[in-house]
Amino acid sequence: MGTREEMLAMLRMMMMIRNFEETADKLTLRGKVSGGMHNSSGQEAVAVGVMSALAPDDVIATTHRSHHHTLAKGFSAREVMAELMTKATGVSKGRGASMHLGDVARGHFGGNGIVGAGMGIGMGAALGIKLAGDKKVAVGFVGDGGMNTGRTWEAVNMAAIWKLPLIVVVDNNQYAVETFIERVTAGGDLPKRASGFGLPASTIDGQNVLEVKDAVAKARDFALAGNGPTFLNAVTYRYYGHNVGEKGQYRTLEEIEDWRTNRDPIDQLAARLFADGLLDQATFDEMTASVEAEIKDAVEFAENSPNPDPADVMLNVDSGKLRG
Amino acid sequence: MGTREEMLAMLRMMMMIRNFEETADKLTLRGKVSGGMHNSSGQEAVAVGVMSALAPDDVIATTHRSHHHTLAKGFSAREVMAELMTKATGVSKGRGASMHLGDVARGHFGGNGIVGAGMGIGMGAALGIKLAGDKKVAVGFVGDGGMNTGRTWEAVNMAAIWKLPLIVVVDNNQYAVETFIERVTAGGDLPKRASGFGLPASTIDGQNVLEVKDAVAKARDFALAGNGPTFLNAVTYRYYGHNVGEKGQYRTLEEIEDWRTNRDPIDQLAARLFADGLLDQATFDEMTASVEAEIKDAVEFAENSPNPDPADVMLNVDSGKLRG
Amino acid sequence: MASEPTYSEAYQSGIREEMNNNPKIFIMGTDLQERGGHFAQVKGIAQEFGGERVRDTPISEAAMIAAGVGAAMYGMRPVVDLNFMDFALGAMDEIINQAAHIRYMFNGSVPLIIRATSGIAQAGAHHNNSFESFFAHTPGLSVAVPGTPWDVKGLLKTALRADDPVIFMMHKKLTGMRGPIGGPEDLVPFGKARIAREGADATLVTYGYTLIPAMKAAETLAAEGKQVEILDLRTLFPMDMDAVIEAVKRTGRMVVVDEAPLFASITAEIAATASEAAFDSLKGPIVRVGAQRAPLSADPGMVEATIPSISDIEAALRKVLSY
Amino acid sequence: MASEPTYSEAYQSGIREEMNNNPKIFIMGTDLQERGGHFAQVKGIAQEFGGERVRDTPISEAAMIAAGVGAAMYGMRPVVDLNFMDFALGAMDEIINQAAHIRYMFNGSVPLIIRATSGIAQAGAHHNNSFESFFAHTPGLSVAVPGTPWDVKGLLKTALRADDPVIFMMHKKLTGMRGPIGGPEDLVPFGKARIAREGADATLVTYGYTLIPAMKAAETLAAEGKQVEILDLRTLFPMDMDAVIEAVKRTGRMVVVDEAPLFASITAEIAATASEAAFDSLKGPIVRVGAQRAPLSADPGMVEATIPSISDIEAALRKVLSY
Ligand SMILES: Cc1ncc(C[n+]2csc(CCOP(=O)(O)OP(=O)(O)O)c2C)c(N)n1
Ligand SMILES: Cc1ncc(C[n+]2csc(CCOP(=O)(O)OP(=O)(O)O)c2C)c(N)n1
Ligand SMILES: [Mg+2]
Ligand SMILES: [Mg+2]
Repeated sequence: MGTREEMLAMLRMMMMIRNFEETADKLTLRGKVSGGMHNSSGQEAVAVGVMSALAPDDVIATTHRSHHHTLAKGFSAREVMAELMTKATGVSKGRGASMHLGDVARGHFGGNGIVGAGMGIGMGAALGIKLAGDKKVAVGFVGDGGMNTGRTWEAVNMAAIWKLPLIVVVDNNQYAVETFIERVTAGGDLPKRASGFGLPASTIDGQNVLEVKDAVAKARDFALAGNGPTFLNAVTYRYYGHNVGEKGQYRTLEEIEDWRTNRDPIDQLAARLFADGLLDQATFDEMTASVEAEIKDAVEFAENSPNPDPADVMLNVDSGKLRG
Repeated sequence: MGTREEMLAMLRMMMMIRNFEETADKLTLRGKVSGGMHNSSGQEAVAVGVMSALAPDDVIATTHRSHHHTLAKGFSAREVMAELMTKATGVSKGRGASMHLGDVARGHFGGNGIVGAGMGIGMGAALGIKLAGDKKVAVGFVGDGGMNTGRTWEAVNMAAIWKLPLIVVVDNNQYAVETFIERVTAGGDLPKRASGFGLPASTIDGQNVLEVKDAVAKARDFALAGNGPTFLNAVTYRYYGHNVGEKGQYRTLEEIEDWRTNRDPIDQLAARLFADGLLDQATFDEMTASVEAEIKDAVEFAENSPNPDPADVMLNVDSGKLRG
Repeated sequence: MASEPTYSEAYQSGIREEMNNNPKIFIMGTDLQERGGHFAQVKGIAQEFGGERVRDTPISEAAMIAAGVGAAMYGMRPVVDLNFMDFALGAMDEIINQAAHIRYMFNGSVPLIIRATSGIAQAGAHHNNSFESFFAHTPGLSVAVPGTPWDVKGLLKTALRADDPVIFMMHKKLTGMRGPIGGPEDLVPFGKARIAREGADATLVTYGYTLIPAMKAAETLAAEGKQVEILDLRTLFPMDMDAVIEAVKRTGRMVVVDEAPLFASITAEIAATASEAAFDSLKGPIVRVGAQRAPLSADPGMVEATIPSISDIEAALRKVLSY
Repeated sequence: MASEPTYSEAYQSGIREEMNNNPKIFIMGTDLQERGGHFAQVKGIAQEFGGERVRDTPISEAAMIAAGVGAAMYGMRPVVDLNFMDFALGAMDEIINQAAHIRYMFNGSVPLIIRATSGIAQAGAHHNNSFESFFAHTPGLSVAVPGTPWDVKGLLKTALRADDPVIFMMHKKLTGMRGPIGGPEDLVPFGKARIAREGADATLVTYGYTLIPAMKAAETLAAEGKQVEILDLRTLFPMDMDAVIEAVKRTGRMVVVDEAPLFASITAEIAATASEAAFDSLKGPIVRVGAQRAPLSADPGMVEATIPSISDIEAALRKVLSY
């Protein structure tokens, strides 16, 4: 479970992500974020649970919906917000925007515009870790929509036969755009599907940050002991549309309301900490205010940052070493 | 099980395939077959068992190793042999050779140079059948090597969610080129892997033509009743190298000898028919001789056939309807 | 004329009419039924034709195309909607080795339309690839690149009545463009370029969205007294090379533009073939304009700096006009 | 000189030396360990370096490239051996969207070699695609097309010491070709064409296997008193356009040949760019020679009829020499 400090840090991180997302959503509606963004509100516990169990130099690779993973991995709200606005101070120097957050040097092998592709790169990172003899793991995030793309299972199989230190985390918010998972995913049981590829697989409550953390910590130990990959199906929910501003008729307002009211990851952790006497209202209010300030500062930072110089279009397309 | 005539027909077909393959192998070594060929000797029961359970206008789509499927589907030894020699009288008019046998009009949607691709096309054919409202099934063949290619599982999932009349038959000879299935296929249990994609899946004895026929007949009924696809893992063995002339150290001579001696599909069916009094030596000898004559005739036919006219290179690249 | 249909509505109109005519036509793709596709291109179609003929798929591009190939071989007329053309990368074998090669070998046709939205806009490197030259290079494929609502509908109809695999590329930035569309029998043939603008002083060859900046550049030059002819190719294969060659023979000056990275883009084919065929008529070299060889940044300023601008096109025109 | 190494042995030699020098280099592909790959290109390498550094993979092209991309980002130097280049179709997203685009966005390099055997030979449509222009068109990728054992080894070494994704295409029909190879430090730079034959009357630009029929055509013409220069590009990106332009300025006559379907092949880029840059030096149009636009038949006679023959090349040379 962790110390009080750790738990408060998790809570604060989830609050920060929520505030970040809701703020960014509004900025997107105001036209500040080119190309739209995928809001992760509701899914905070998956990101924060995973990262709380990882060491700082473990590697992650992720999807088009990755603000929460990126913030939880330790990237500042400033640099993520700046990236959303394609500013030169952003995580990807303004070249990636919402979908392409990443910084290889800091163990973030990138968001991805292609469903399933990030998980494959995570698998490759795990191979690199193994060959380098390092004591690390890689986490490959994938959505429920990524369960039906072939590259996902190729990568899972490869990780399993080679016993790579990979943790596959399905950030399973149950919908791919407007498509409910059960309409397109035969078998109805993702861990069962995964275990056919020879790795331990289970479903966890993606709204319970402690459960996520615990499962990932076990998977990490398992991998570090040389036993190979684990597949974790973290069931969660996204509160907003697929992309900013989208509504759609594919799910009921009651369903959304139910998840928001009864299964919110932040509410749940806060309630528990209150109940256990680890959190009081003053501390909570202070956290709320400090998160508010942090995001406000991030927005200011982002807005005041310059866009990348269009003259740099050809910079870093390649290393130049193969061009005379 | 079928009538005596049916059983003798199955036996003869397997004998014909064996003779065809061994003859074609020698012709290939003599340089008569451009691009080599994949000998299916040892795997006859899979092909013959499957086709015995199908109706003539059911559809198949298959792999690079498909002489046995094609002959069992009812294509003549003449036209298959001619195709191996890229003759204009061949199944594919001499354009396909060993790997690309097919004739859409006769329900053979092609061999395939790409591992897993034929199975996907079979899935598409099953969709066509369903949409046309026809009472047919499609069979998609795939090798054990095709169990690790992503397209295979995409197609299986799609067949399952749409309840397509597809039978996936793994012509599982346990090796992909020189790679033993267990070295590269995690989980160790293909039906388990498949059932994670929500369709009935089982392993069958690919050396027992009657067992294969029976399983396919059940799967066919299941599909025609609107219940969707079935996955059959038919365990078999190939006697020769991956491609003609190849040996390699990846399996022991004892292993090959054991399969040839103790599990040969032709020997097993013949022995059973002898034991049941359905076959006598005279009939068997006559069958042997007639097969011999058939293949001899096929070789002559093929050798005497013309190659396609090189002037026809541009013929049938497209329908021409989009070119003015 | 806000009442004219959009580029997306033109597609709806074409697909609706053809689906009414031909029960073999059906559509598959992600989020088509309720959402009507990401670009509203099939909005309302599922409501009209039902879920069997407008099928929502899993995110399985390889299986989507394989399903289309097999169903087409069986006699149906599938339209696979890939959403963004970039996602074709997950189905390249199914497109190139299977869809495009089957007729040649197996005595059957593959009447399969692969529709996707393409071209350069926002959202970064993974959603802004230019594959026009890939598909145009592939034997067995035809490639439509409509630049107007009229051509969307007319080319779609032609494709749906032919027997070949067609890559149907609709430009992102044209999604909302309005314009007239034809009636049920207004087919637009493949392989016939359209003169988008008349002019005797130089010829500009392009297609798709780039028609818009090209037209603007031509207007600037018109104000300076130079009349630029603009050819809209409409399809990249078959390509109306006759029209291109005829034009360059007539004007002696040619610019070829598109948004793809210049190196090995389809503009090279046009310029090389026209240079060879009309060498003696050329007053100076054919000039090509294309994008810089960089992945697409998500930053709008960088995007603009990557692809040809109106002034890049003007500069190229001025250059050929200076011969 | 039967003792000179083959094209495949040149690869073995290069990879062995570099693997000895750099423990980060490793190889992945199907059937590499015992069989040494389908073209003996890594024969003996697993025996020397062990199964961790020469890894046999499942038939999972997407995962193979993804494994390479991730491992390269992590700091290793993977070589993914795809066997036939055609199988790249199963990993196009991993190659184009991932390997080629990552450096641009994510502050890290992707030193990944993708080796495969390519070009036209036997076995039909699925094993004889020509993707040279696809990869050369893709920002972020470099493309090596060695035509000799020397260049196999030298280009491989250069690639293994750089930091970029490289598509390394080795021609099927050169597999057994013998010739000298360099020592441990004989690197061949990318982007520098080689003069494969000197000649002042016309220039022929090509690469890979086509050098052989080109050389024969040049000999025929030499017997008739015309000396044809032959440029071997060695890499298609970066491309030594300076050498091409310099040559055409010198000889004024140019033929560009390869085996890919002519329409939108890389020959178009060469001809278009050279026509534009050296227009005033041209004595007549640059002539391109390529394959017919058809999938590859498995019939040897049809294969020959599909791709350029020696006499097709001769005819093109005669044409430019007639200017
Ligand atoms: C290969 C591919 N196909 C289609 C898309 C379009 N697309 C973007 S996100 C998305 C849904 C993904 O759903 P899921 O994996 O569940 O992630 P979520 O959006 O729920 O986080 C789709 C279809 C894509 N990006 N990549
Ligand atoms: C996508 C793809 N990758 C690799 C190959 C090369 N290859 C041809 S056959 C083969 C082995 C296939 O094994 P399996 O599926 O078990 O069929 P079998 O040869 O045993 O019949 C391989 C790797 C290919 N044809 N297609
Ligand atoms: Mg989802
Ligand atoms: Mg096998």
